[in-house]
Amino acid sequence: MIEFKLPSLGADMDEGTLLEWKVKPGDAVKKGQVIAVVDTAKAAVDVECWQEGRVHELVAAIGEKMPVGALMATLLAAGETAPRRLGAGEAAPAGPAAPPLRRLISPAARKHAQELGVELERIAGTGPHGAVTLEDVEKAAAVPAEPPAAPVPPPAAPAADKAAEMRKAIAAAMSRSKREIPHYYVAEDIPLARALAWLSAENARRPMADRLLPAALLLKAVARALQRYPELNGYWRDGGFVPGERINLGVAVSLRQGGLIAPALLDAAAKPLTQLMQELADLVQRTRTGSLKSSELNEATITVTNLGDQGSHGVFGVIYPPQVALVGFGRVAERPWVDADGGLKALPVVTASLAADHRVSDGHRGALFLRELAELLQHPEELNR
Amino acid sequence: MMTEEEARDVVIETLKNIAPEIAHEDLRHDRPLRYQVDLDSMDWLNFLLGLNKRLGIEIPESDYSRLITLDDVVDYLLSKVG
Amino acid sequence: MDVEHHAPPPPSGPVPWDKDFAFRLLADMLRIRRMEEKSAELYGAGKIRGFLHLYIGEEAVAVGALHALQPQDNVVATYREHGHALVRGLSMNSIMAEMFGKREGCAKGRGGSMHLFDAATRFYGGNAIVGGGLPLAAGLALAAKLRNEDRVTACFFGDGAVAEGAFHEALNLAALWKLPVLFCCENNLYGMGTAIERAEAQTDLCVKAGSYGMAALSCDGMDIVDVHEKTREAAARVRAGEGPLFVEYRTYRFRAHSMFDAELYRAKAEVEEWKTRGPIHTFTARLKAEGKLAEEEFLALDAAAMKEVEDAVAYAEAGSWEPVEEMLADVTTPPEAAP
Amino acid sequence: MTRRLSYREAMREAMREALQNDPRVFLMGEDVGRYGGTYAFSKGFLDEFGPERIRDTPLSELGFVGAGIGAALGGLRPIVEVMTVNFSLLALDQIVNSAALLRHMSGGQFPVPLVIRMCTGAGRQLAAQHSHSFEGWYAHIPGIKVLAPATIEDARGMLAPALADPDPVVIFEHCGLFNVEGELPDNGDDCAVDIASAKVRRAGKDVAIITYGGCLPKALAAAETLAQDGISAEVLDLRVLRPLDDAAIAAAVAKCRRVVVVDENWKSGGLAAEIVARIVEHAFFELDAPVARVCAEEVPIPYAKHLEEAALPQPDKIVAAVKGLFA
Repeated sequence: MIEFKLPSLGADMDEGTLLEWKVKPGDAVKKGQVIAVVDTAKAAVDVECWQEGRVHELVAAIGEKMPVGALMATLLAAGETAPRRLGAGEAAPAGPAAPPLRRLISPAARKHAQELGVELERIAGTGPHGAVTLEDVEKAAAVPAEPPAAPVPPPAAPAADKAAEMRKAIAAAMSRSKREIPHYYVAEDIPLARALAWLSAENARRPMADRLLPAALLLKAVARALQRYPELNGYWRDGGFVPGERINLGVAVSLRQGGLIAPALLDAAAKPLTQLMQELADLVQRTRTGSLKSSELNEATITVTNLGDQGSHGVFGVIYPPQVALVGFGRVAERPWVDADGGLKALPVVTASLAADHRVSDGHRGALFLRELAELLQHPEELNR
Repeated sequence: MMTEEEARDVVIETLKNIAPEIAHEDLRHDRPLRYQVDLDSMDWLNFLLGLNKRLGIEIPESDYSRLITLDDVVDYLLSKVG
Repeated sequence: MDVEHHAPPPPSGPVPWDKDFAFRLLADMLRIRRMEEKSAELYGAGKIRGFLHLYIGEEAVAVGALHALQPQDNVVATYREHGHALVRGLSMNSIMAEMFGKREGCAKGRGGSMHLFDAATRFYGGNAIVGGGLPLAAGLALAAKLRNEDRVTACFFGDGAVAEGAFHEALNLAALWKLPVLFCCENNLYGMGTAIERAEAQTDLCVKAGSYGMAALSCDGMDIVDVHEKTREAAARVRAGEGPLFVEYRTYRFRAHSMFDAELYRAKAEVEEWKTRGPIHTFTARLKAEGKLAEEEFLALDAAAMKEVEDAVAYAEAGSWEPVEEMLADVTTPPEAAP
Repeated sequence: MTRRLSYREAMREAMREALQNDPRVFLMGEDVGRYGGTYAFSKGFLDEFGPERIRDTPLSELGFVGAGIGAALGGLRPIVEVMTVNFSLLALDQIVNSAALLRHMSGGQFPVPLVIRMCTGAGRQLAAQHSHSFEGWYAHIPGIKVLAPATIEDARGMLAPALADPDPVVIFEHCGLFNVEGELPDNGDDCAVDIASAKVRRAGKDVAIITYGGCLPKALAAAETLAQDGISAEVLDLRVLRPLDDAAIAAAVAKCRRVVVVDENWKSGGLAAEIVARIVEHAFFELDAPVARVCAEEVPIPYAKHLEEAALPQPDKIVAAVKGLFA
């Protein structure tokens, strides 16, 4: 059975109204044939079918409004026969309701499949009502997914497994981001002479264990700047922007074995620098030992990536969906700088960038945000509150 | 008193706590350490904190510029402890 | 109102007590009165919540009866028990703090107005199920008897409880096993809003108690002299091993059943008539007539009572709330405390 | 060394021991004295301990249960026998509103060290009013401990710790177990068992049957049948119905992944429902199949034998429920 679903006919189309069917049940349909006319927000559009077959049932009614992806019609492929339906007067079997359409998977099976990386879709269930059981998962895990063309390597070591899984997760999130989020980018060079001088003085009077890194100052400044530009802090959900209740900075932490995780520094704007530094150190350490809390993994409202003193000049990041912005910092380095009265100096400078979701904000606001960030970093003592 | 040998051992051991994957024999002792081992600023701070804990020496930020290679670090420690 | 309850004639005759004892009883009635009046005010102010059953009008019963007991005796009371608790020896501070729900209260704020408890004075509550205290009293008396202790258990309950099965079961057990229980029935003529004539086929409660084979006597609950003298005699008989004894105190509550009610169940005139027999002013009048009490002395007692109330309120105000983290304590004995 | 005795004898021995060891202990209830106990649990006690300590009561459940509470407050350690759970409804006010609450309402001043024993359950054609199982109701109440001895060992050993407990303990003795005989390890005088944990009565790996009281022998019989069909069933005896041993329940689920809860209470709002809820709360991701219950049918227990049997959990129903968890 081929399912013909309402296609997305434009980036901004979420739904459509069926105006006309161009076929009726029993008609043969060729690839590319226009079979329906659908009204979208912009215009009436001819809808083509990209599969061949014979129309079995027209599910959608004329005048019906449907979301993109809704089932409109079913087609029978060549050689396929219609499934038997209950005739008139033929009662549905009494007793327990028909098994639900959802696949039945036991909780233990689902959990174990995830641990083993087994795809549940390819497992036939043998439990009650055909549910996939733990045993089914174990059996499936023992058999390779596809008939192997070459000898299968032995099951990967757990560490490699994990790295591969992480790569997969990053791939999925970043692909989705680039597919769905219309990014724009702005950048700003920010002189850090005052900030670093203040930091040196501050660190000189602190014990080693309480020393602050420039990263803490940058994060605090981002959090403060976000208070004035809340449209950069939050999520894109269900077709709209949902502002974050607090400012939870996702801090991109690269792992030594490759990959990265961006756990959240919760409520960063409200925390004094010393606390922020301690939490940052703790977060980095736990990220690397793999003992993060789920709230830290889920609750970031924006991501900050900091390539640090080993990194490049600047970085233009990919937004982590459903977040709507990412702030990047490049390497802090001495660069020539023209100051207000026209003099040329060598100063430590960092390039800050913003990648943001154009559905939520515009470049102008993004630029203002970076200006605010630059301004805040000129008054480091005020960030220490 | 600490011998150079002992100082070097302490440095390597502390480093391994931060970056367990490093192979001692691959390290060039006269080349910048942070590029060889890929230490970010947090790692670097933790490395120095580790030395501070083991040896009880305070390392002011102003001395960071003297600590580039593994040899530099060993010399620095010896000068502080010795 | 087709049911009328007339107040008894005013008490008369000499007060058979020395000045010191009479003053103590008068002082206790004043302490209860002032505490209850303050409680009503604090209820209005939202400081005391839940149900609040005031004892105003009935003070002579608790004061007269409890002064007839000894320290080793047990007391079981109802939800209208502030006065009993106070006379029994609980501090007004701990009672007020309990009604505020504070940790410094006699039940740590777990009980409130209806559940005042105190182990030190053997005050077993504070039972808010009508009739619920009677079987407990029988059991307490059973324990005393089996352990050969010189201990009377005084159990207070209202006329409403007489309709409950627990009343009959407990009286029967106590009489059957000759238990040292003093059943103290405070008959204020109304079970909440239902006149006793509408609830009981036999309104002579002594007849009911007597049917279980125990001595039963009735007294004027508005007359502290009658209450005390009869209770003292009854307690002595129980203590002597005669078995349980039933005393009915015919009394009247001047205020609503709980804080407020529309008082549709009794006539204003009836309430006013009973108020003229108020236990405090009739007793005061008798003492004055006998030359045992001067007006200044009365005012001094009253001032002391009011001062005690003010102090108790300040104590309760200053008290603390039990932390929510400790909420699950005192449900069962913690394992480490169990033997 | 072991010795063989019946549930009834075990219970009687336990009470006799308690009466001998502690002068504060006394037994009170309907026909516990001259009659010798409705189920002969206290036969001969009157002669041995006298009428003060073996106290016949009138048919007055509210009164004498309340008196037991008062006696406990007064320093004694009463064992109050309520002839059956059916009659305990008449005493429910005292059990719930006094025994369970006094310690709490008094801010910890008045714990009630009382043991209430009652016979429970159906299976003897006693019809609707005399066949109740209300263990679940009692297990609902904070402030009391609820025990269900189902073995000779527990019948013999649970009373002593129950009497030592500073709070009220309600013991449910299933009427179907009284004549069951079993071996008891001969430990001299020390027969006490813990009253905090559930116990695995038969180890297995494919399905956990969680039960207690009168259903334990039925669950064990079902496990035997299942073993012949190649299904290895673990049988967990809850023993203590309040507080429940969550860890043991979760462990059985984690081990077997499939669970059938067997309980003579009605299904709606019964104890089995509580156990299933806890499994879902604590062990959801361990489950490999839906949880099944075998409970009393939703009908007052009928008189006629075949109907009574049909209304109650039985080994074959348990077997069927287990098999339903496999395809």
